[in-house]
Amino acid sequence: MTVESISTFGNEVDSLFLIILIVTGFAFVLTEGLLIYFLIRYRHRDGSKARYIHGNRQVEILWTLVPGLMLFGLAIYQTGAWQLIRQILPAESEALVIAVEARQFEWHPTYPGADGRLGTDDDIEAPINVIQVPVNRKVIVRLSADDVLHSFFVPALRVKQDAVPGRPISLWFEATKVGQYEIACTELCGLGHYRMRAFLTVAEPADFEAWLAEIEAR
Amino acid sequence: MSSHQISRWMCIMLFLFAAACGGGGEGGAVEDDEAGASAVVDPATAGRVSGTINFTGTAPEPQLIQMDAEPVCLEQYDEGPFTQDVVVNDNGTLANVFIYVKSGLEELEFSTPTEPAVLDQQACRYHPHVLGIQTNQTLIIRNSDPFLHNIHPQPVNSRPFNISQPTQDMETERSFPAAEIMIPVSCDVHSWMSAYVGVVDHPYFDVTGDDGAFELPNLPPGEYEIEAWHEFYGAQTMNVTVGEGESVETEFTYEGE
Amino acid sequence: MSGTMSVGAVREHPLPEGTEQPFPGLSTEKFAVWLFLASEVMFFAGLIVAYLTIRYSSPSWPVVSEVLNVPLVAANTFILIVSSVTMVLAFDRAERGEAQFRYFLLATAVLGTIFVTIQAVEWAELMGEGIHISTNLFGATFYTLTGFHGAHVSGGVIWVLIVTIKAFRGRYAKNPLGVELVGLYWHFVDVVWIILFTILYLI
Amino acid sequence: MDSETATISADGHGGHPAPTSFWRKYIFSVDHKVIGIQFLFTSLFFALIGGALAMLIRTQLAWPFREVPGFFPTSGGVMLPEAYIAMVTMHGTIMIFFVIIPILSGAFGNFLIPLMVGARDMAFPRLNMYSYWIMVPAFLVMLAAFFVEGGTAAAGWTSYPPLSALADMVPGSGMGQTLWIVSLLLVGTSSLMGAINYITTIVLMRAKGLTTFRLPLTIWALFITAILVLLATPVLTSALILLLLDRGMGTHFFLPDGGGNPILWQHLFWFYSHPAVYIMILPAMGITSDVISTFARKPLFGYRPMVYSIMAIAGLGFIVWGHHMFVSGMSPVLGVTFMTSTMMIALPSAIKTFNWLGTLWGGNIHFTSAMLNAIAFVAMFIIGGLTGVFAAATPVDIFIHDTHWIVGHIHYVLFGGSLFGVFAGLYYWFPKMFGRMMDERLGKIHFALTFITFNLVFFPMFILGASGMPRRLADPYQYEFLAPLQGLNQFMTYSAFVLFLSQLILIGNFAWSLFRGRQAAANPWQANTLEWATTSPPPHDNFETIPVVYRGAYEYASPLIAEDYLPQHRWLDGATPTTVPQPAGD
Repeated sequence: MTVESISTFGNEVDSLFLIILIVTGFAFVLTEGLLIYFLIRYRHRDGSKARYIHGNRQVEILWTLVPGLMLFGLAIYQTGAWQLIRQILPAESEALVIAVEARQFEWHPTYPGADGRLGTDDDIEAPINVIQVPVNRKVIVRLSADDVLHSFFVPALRVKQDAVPGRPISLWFEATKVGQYEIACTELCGLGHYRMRAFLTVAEPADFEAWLAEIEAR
Repeated sequence: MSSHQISRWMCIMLFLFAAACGGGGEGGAVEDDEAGASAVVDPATAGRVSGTINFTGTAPEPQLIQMDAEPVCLEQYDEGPFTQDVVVNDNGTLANVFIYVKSGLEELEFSTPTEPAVLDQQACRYHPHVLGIQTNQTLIIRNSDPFLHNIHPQPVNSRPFNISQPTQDMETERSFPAAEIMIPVSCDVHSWMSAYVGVVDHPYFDVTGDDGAFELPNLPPGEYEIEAWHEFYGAQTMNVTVGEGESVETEFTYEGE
Repeated sequence: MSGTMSVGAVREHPLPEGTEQPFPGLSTEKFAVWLFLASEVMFFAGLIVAYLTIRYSSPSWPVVSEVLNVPLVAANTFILIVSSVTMVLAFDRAERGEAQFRYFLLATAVLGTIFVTIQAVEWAELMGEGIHISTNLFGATFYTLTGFHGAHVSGGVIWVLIVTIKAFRGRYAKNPLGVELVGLYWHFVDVVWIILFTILYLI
Repeated sequence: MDSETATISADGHGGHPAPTSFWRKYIFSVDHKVIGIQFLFTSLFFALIGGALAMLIRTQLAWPFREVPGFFPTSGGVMLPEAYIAMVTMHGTIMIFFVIIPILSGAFGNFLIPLMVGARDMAFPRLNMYSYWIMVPAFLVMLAAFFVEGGTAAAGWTSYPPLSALADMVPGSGMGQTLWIVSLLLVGTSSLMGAINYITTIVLMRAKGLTTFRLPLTIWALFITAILVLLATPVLTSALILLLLDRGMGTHFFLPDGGGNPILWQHLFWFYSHPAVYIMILPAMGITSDVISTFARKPLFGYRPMVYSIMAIAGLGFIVWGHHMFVSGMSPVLGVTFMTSTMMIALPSAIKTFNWLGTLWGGNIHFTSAMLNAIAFVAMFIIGGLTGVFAAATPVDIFIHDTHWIVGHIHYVLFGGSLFGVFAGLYYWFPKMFGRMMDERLGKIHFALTFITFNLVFFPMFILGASGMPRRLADPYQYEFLAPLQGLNQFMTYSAFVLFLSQLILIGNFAWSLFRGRQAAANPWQANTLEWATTSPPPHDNFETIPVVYRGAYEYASPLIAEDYLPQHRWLDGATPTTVPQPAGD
């Protein structure tokens, strides 16, 4: 994947992508190679009749079991990664919990105030489409939508989750590299869908605290 | 809803069909002039009403608009852009107040002005913030920013529309068939942008600028009710009688807390 | 067509001699009605699954027995079951060539009409209490499910009436297939109602 | 349904009498062959519209908001974002519901089923006519949407609520979305009628001797597809009705502010739409199997595994729909189950691919246009299938879901797969349909151009997908991580123009051959199946006398006789056995 991964489980996704690329690449070369070879080798020559055969049980069993095992192996291998990314959320105590609400054509991030809990009146409304998180710290995003379906996609973090109105959904990530990354909306949400660009800034904890304080001061 | 009509090229169809082609006409069809003869105001006898909108007390602090999402716009402001809902001028007057003749002109018919009103979107703000326009007068909506603005006026008496302008210097024309005092206008892509459009069916309206003054020239003589409307402090009305060729001075006063 | 036809012997249109006879007794029309019923099962399954997921995922759901007139609809269900019985009798008599099957058909049509009217009464009652299709999800699901079932019963009544009129013109003297087809559809509509009655009124 | 069926006499020319008036013969015809050709022409016409929409989409992706003179008069030649998503929606909807399904099930299904099972016509000829004529209002309603206030529907061909349910969320979801729903309800009814007709004809009206496992694979594919249509389409009908009620009657099935659940729509929609993608590929698989076996002059390799694979694909097809919803908020536990079933469904496709290769192995391959397209089906379907495995793996799907990877996968399976299958079927059965041969030289030119440009347009989509380019973006390049991809998109757009223009060769060849192609013999390709047992084009009720079948459809290169093909209906003198006793399982 061309976008460099900066999240902890990012390389899980990349390595799985690579493994599948190798497995399917092998299958691709094998089948297309055989196809081209057969087309050349067995092209029409006058007078010769094709080989009269209706099938062969052994080879059928062979090419049922081999792909079956490969596919089953892939299935088993990647359940771990799925569980890590999607099924187990880190404990809220040790993670920074922020709420992001998607609305037609913008993202509204909200940070917990001093009390560290969302939904209290000391929450801080960050500016539209600007999200900042400290580096090397687990972040839980409580994703919600206000009107239609949106989808919170951060290519660099290998994170994508639909925001469904009426059903808040949580996702987590841990960024490992400082910098500014783009957030896109990948679920069609109307004519401004292509313009729902937001910025995710990963900063040192000190800078993050300073930024948060400055936002609160506004 | 902006009416979208596929091009003729797509319409060359082998298939003959008797589809009930819905009226895919221009948005906000511009009707022809009113049937009645348009009233011609005799300049000799015409009077005028003018005055200022004073403001006393303390106005609420203008908040900073957090425009970080659009760095292209943010750079164009040296000191942080502030909200425009309450703008008190240095001379103690109030800006962005819409003044118009509320009643007294019912029996007269006025022709629709030909030159269009302009609502520009520049540096992620609407210019002007408050705009007056006559019914069926063409409103040119211009996008002077190099990216998408999605203007979404929501009138009650006419059909709301929601049009997108993705490129710079793009202009779209619309008009409002029905009079309405203060149509809220917002942008779906930048929720801090807001403007108000006052639609009246006669040419007697004005918006106070940074001098807080307004003027309603060549009014035919008669009894009128003038209303001043402000988005934060609401509306005030006043009865005025204008004699022949008389110039009436008046003023409205809004108190902050 | 081969030889003289006694009523009992030939029940369907004979298939052309030159065809493979996988299911000798099955005519194309009956097979087609079975397929049509399969698609109707999936249609009602879609609506019922939507109803059940909405009901068991919504926080508050009105207590059904207080809102709906369960005794009235229970009686109505009984009426529909009786109409199925009269339909079975109609087909049985038609197959034996006895002319009285026409009256059983008529009875089925009458019972079906009564069922639809009672449902309409229940709807009127419910709307009187202020529950419309747009009031809440309970109203929406209730009216959608009973509405579509009611439409299917009405369609069934019309089909039974057509068959009855043809019966009185002696159409089914030789071959009672038409009666069997409408009977299949009617039993299907009856079974769907039993399911709907259970999930809408009883649980 | 007490319709008086055609009383088909034993061996005479029973059935419905041959029509005389122009209207009965060509417009309101009950002859399955005419209805098939009507479907063919309507779908080819809509393929042009769908293709033109694709060109507009490609132009926008290459040069976003560039002024295109002569288009979009109301916005000065600029394709507004709402117009772009309307184009994307209509391209998907038209190509799926008005081109691929009608050509495969409508045109080939109607034309071939009675001929290949040895029947004089469908079980219910009038129902068959209604199934075409209910499509006409569907076409008109969908086309009318282009001209109504607000334009066509613009919530994607998947039309997820609340975007598709709330009228003011996007300009197109006013009148346009309602027309979209009504049109699809009509299409659903039409395909349901067709399915009932097909299943009844295949099961009950086969010629004597044509047992289940002697049916050619085209018929098996159309039969299983009809079952999929029969069981899946009603669920779409119920979902569309609920959406219509949400839009019109104020219900809240899918609207969260009334307690509804948008994910319920996705479950109902995909429960139909995954079987629908198999409805779109299975007939093409059947056609490809027959064409490859015919032109390799060799029995199909593994007939029974091929049949069981089609059944497996259809069966599994009903339990995999959740793989469209891994990131949609569906519970992750469900994600694991759907991932496993999706991995398993790749297996029957793999088996079929190996069996096609097995058929080519040891063959005597003639490279006619039909064969070239069938081989291209196999080659492209391999890529389509393998790229689906990435999407089945849930963690990878987190990244590539709703990106151009998925768009590439769709087009490799639907264009690379089904449409090449349609081209193969067109070149193969054109002689039987119209009694004239298509020009082979033009056919090969069309194939070469289409095959090359197809890959130039759609293979880069996997590169776009891997770099995270989301679908349905009117101007993707204002994202910094996508800006470098504009050059690649411009290249793809140029190739797309060539791809579209090269279809004119097919249209020209098709139109020219209709009137001036060489006269076609009854069995120009020397194939075995029953449709070649009658004249080209077949008489009104198909067969002089209904043929008797003595063997399967794939007795090519049989040692019993000199020629390298042995038609199903050919009677050998009593002494020789009808088929060669088979070694281990066939």
